Amino acid sequence: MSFIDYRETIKEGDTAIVFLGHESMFPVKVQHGGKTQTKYGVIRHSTDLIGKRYGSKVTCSKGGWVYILHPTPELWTLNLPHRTQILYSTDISLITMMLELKPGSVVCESGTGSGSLSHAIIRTIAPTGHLYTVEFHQQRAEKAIEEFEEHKVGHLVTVKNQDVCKNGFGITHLADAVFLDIPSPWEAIGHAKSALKREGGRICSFSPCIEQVQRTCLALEEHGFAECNTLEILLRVYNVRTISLPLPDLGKGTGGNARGESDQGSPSDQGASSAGLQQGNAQFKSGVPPREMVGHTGYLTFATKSLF
Amino acid sequence: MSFIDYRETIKEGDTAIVFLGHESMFPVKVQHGGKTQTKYGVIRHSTDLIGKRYGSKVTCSKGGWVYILHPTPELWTLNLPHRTQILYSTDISLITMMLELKPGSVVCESGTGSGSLSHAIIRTIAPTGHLYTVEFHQQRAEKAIEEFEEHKVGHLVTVKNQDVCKNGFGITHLADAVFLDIPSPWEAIGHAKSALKREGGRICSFSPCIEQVQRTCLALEEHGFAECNTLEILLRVYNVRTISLPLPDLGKGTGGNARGESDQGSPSDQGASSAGLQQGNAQFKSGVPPREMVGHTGYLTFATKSLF
Amino acid sequence: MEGSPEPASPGVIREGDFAVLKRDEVFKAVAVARRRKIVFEKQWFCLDNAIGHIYGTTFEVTSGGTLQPKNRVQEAATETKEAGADNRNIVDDGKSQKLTHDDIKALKDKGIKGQEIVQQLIENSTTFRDKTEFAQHKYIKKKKKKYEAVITIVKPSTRILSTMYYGREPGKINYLRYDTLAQMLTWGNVRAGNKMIVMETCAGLVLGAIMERMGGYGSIIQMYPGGGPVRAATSCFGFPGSFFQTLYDFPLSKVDSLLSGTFSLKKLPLESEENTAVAEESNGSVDDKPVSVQEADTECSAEIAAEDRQPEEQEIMDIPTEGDAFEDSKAKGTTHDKLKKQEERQKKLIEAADLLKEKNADGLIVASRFHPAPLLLSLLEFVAPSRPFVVYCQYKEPLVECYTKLREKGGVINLKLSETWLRNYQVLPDRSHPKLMMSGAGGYLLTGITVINESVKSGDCSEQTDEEPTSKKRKLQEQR
Amino acid sequence: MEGSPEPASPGVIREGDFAVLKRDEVFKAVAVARRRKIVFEKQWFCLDNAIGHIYGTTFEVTSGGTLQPKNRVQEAATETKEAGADNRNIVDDGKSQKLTHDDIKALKDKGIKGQEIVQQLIENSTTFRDKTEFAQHKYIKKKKKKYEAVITIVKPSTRILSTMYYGREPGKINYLRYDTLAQMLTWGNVRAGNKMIVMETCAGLVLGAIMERMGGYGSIIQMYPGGGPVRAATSCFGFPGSFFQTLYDFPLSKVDSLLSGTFSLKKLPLESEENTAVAEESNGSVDDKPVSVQEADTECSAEIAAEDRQPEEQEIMDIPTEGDAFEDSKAKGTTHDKLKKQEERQKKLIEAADLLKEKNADGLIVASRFHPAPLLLSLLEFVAPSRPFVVYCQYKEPLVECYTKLREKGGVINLKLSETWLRNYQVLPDRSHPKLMMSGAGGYLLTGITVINESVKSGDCSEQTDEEPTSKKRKLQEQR
Repeated sequence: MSFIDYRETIKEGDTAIVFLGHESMFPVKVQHGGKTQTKYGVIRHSTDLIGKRYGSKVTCSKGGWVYILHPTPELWTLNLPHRTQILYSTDISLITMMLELKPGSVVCESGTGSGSLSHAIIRTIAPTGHLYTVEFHQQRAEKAIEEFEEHKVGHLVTVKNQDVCKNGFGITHLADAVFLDIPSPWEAIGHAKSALKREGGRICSFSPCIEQVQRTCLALEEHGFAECNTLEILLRVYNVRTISLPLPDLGKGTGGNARGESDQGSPSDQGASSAGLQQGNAQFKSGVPPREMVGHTGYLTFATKSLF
Repeated sequence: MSFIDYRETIKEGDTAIVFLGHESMFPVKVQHGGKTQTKYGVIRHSTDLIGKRYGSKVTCSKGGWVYILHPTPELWTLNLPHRTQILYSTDISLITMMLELKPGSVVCESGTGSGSLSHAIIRTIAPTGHLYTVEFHQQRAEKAIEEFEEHKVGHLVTVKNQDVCKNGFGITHLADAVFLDIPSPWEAIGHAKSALKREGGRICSFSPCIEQVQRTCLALEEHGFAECNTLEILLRVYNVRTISLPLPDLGKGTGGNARGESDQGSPSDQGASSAGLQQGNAQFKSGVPPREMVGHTGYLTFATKSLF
Repeated sequence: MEGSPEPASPGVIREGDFAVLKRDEVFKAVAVARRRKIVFEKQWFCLDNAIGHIYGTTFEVTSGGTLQPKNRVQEAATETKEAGADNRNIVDDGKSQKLTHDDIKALKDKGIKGQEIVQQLIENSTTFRDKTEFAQHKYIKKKKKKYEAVITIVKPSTRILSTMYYGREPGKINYLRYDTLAQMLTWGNVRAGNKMIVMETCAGLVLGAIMERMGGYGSIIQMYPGGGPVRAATSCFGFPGSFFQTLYDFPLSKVDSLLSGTFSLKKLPLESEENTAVAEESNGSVDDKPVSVQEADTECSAEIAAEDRQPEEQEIMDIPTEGDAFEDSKAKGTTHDKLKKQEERQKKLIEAADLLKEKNADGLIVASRFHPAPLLLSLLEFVAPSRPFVVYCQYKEPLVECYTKLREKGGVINLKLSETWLRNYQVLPDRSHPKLMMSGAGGYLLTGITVINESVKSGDCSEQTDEEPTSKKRKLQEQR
Repeated sequence: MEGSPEPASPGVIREGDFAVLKRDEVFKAVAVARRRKIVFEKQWFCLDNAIGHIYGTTFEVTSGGTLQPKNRVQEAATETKEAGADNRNIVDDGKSQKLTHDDIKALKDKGIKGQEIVQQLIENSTTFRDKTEFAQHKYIKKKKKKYEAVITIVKPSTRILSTMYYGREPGKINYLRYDTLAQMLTWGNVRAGNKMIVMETCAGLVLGAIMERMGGYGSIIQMYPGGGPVRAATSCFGFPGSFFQTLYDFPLSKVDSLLSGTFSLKKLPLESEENTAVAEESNGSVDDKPVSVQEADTECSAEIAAEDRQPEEQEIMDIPTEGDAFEDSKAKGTTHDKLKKQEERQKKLIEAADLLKEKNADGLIVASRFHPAPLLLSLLEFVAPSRPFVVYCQYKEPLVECYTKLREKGGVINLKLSETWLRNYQVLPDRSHPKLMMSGAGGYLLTGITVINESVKSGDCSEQTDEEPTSKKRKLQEQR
């Protein structure tokens, strides 16, 4: 397994995803002799995992079963240990496309945070690109390096523990794209500009608050960035349900057999038309919106480094 | 006809709504001998309108027909002459409820603008409430007075032509609610406070820009307003359509009769299950979202005048 | 001008009032009574001390469960003096708070006020001073919420009650979000003087909202399924008795016979025993617990006792049960009274039937757990031409069906299927953004206007212009 | 590290390139050629002068249709000096502009630049000085847009082309909004080295986006209805020829026989004549004009001539017709070549069938005008276990059906039906707000993950936990 390459079977050292049921899963590091507790019982790595195909159903000791999934950046985002607020795949999707990332892209990122976006970037720019990611919190930077090695993408990423606002990204005129998720992005725009290639590139800043966006847009304009564009994306997930609505009792049986004209000469046949609905229930399938949903993650501001 | 009272039949002097078709309508002032051109031909007021019931189908001179509707504040909002940007019924609904308007409420409004909200307020506070509306543009104030008289609600409203930020609403400790739709609402918060009843009341400020909201919230806090709450409401209208999607030709007829097991021993019966769908089209009714919709009107900031 | 129907001094909390308790964004409707314990947000207290104060007053719950009016000025005390620049040096080891749970409990037991406890927590936090100013604010807010027991008593209103129900018991109101209710009232042109038909199974919330907007002027005919209308939420509004004089109700099960002209009083359920017998009928909602069923109100007064059988609702709505009502319906129980009530009820029922038979209602509002199509097709018969109607449904599909059937039948124009999308904002200096969670579902509405349907049964009742393509017609609004 | 597949100097506009013209938010894809007139936003011009400049350069269209690189510094000239406090004194009588249409035309004919014309309009407006500063800005912006003919030439990309198509020809891409496409690429885990199956009728836009993300590494099998795949949008990306070496296509009409094991080459349509014969088949989309059909690419090179028969598309996509392609496929027309091509095509078809038969694809992407259920149920057979799939549909109902059928059949987990909601903002000092118009419909997605389906035909393949109740599980995110 690797985060940039599918493998057929589970191997020692792999990070696999144990899928218990709808939106219930967790990652596991596969190790000879390792054991993992689930609510359905124990999974023994040597016998239950190693050598099995990804996508297999594994029966746990108590008889319940789980699926073992190949990791992807998207599954990782749902399962990674949170060291910070993280970016989710809905925002990540838009960031990746709007920064025009593709194999071979050189990208700068700050902060690394919990590595949610980093994994998605590395996936997209592999095998020939490179990610330079800067994290000012030392513990987090170290943990990120560790994870990238475990996930076999270490060769595609350079992690630096420094303050991007003071020290920048450590590269000059090399990057195709820069991503900022820091409290004061406006202080890093100059560094972002010098990290980007001479002929130009794209930048994205993610900020939860509109005041950060306002300052960042001003800084982008001052530094000569063009096509400044702020947007926001929200995911609305629908639950597929079978809905059954009772039909009201309007008294069809009781007195509707001998029907006369009603008082004011207006038509009364609609009683008959509604009679087309049987007493009982009306059933249908529906994709129903959730009662609660994520209403805001952050604003995404994109801009292009222009030539002049 | 009156904007606060339904009448059965159309009378001289009424403002009626001529409904041509989906979202196509216009208001008409009914006058003996009056004529109105429509794309379906002429409507002669004396013979086609006066004395007819509201809701009647009226055949125009070219043979096409229209419906004549009783005016409501909501129909007026869709048909009024625009002298300014106006508030639409989606925002108006929320404003009315969140300001807790009801019969008997005393309300202050600025600016009057094109009177879209004013009509809705008057409808809700009639017959015992009163609207004090302030408009700094003289022409608009005069036109509003005229319209209120025509719509027979003049006794429920006082229009003042002055600058609310300088001169306030002209009443003290009388209002249950204040509504502001002006460029600098924060400059009118003090006046709003003194217009509201001593024991308290509600305020709403409508602003298109977030910077206006920020200043207004600060001003509200400084003036001791509580429960400051900013929200936004958008309407998503669905078009009901019959959709027909073609079913793909996967080659059922050509070679599917003599089917063997497929290569890797994995099940191939799903071919059969999809065969349950007939060649041709799948039809269904759907409420489809519009390609374009109003994405922003303004932010609504509500607050309560508290006791201390 | 006529006098307002409100009592003389509406601002003062009085015994017998219906009031709403508020803590942050959480509400609870209560009847104001002396010497009665109330549980709200895990706090026990009595309302005795609140009586005589003005609505809108904020109280602190002291030890012993009494309420003390809180002075606004005390507030700003908890100030932060020092803040870190960022959080790079903060390592979360779970040991940053020196006060133990026992310490805190001891403070509470001593009767120390919540505000003081928060201050002590700050002083005993080893990391507080290193936190950024923003993180400090967040910390204080969180602790305040936990340790300060502060409630505000407000007057009930549609705004308050619809927010309360949507937040706490959405299943009881078919997940009708408050902004959707706001749309219904506006698009239904609900106002003083109207004759409205209402069919709702939203615990009486929609009825209450309509009554509030009509202010006692005009008339309302409430259609009800089963043994009687449910008005638990209606009672929370605390309307004056006069509001109920022109409120009628009519059983859904008699609609067809009324429309066909075979309606007769003899077949009507007048015995109150029937109410319990049909209670099961009301439990047809899909993914919801059974709704509460109460006695049909036997008098058109405010005797709207909410016999609530669910502990969940009990926790939130401390509505008095029988005998506690604040209006003049204390006398009851004698057979003479019972008989008199039945007579009155019968009289009112005839009046309701007569009102419907005139077929000149000024509007129809439907918001129920039933499939709306049969309701709409029948009840629209009672509405005058050129009047609005509004149908709410939690799901979109039934309203698509209503749309299709109404277009086939004719007699309505300007049909519009819609949904609103509501977003709340946090507006704070340098930290403004939409709230991180939002409601994903407020329900769907179908609105329209009745017209005279000249061409029933013939095919030419369709509109000349195709109604389907919408949008794009509204011009792009100018930017301000 | 391997070398990047991009050419050496990607920054320079060269003859034969595919480029995109941009004016404000409007795009147009063109092939860069000399001495060819292009119409864009009502302006005629040639691209000759752009060749040799760097992508991203902004040009002004001068009289005579030549392009002149625009110097950024000229910009800020149009400044406002005086502004009114509010608009109370402005009476709109339509007489505020002293320049007549004829005056303006005369200026243009004299070759006066747009910027100068705007300046003159301001000087001749009687009300400009009384307008508020904001209104002045609005005025200038409006006039600039009208009179300044400025275009930027940018390199094509998924971002640019998907925005362009959604803005101008959404019908051709089944109203797939660009952010929805972004979701598809991410949820499909599209990346270098994958073996992807694609079934799209989005003019080749989705295919192009996938090719861009795979960067020439791995393989793609495009399933197509009718006589051949449509790749008008794919050609606009200007991919190097190497990208097409591992792009395969396979006719949908042979999927069943491939699955049943009866697939044989003999029944395949190899004659290019068939392409036109089956063209009508492709025109089944609902509320859309017929999509363009082009020749199936007979060589796996970039010979993707867009034979576009619709004037509408012609206006926007100035793709070269046959013979103009920039790759080395100039030689054609001889019977020897034709034969050779047929052989190659046949070879590639066998390879495609073999790739599918391995049933180990790394993902499936569906975005078509067809009902997705039969496509999904069949094509998922070719996907390995533990791989993502993504299905796009313009409507929600067909995806609800897919969801239901897949749950019945088993072999997939983590099904999610979703829609994204995209909002653009205006961020300007003191005038920040969401854009006044937004897209109401970006389409719907169903995503999921394949697993080994052990229990086919038996009933116990359903998951242990009920998948239906969702939400609420994601914890409320902390506020920053």
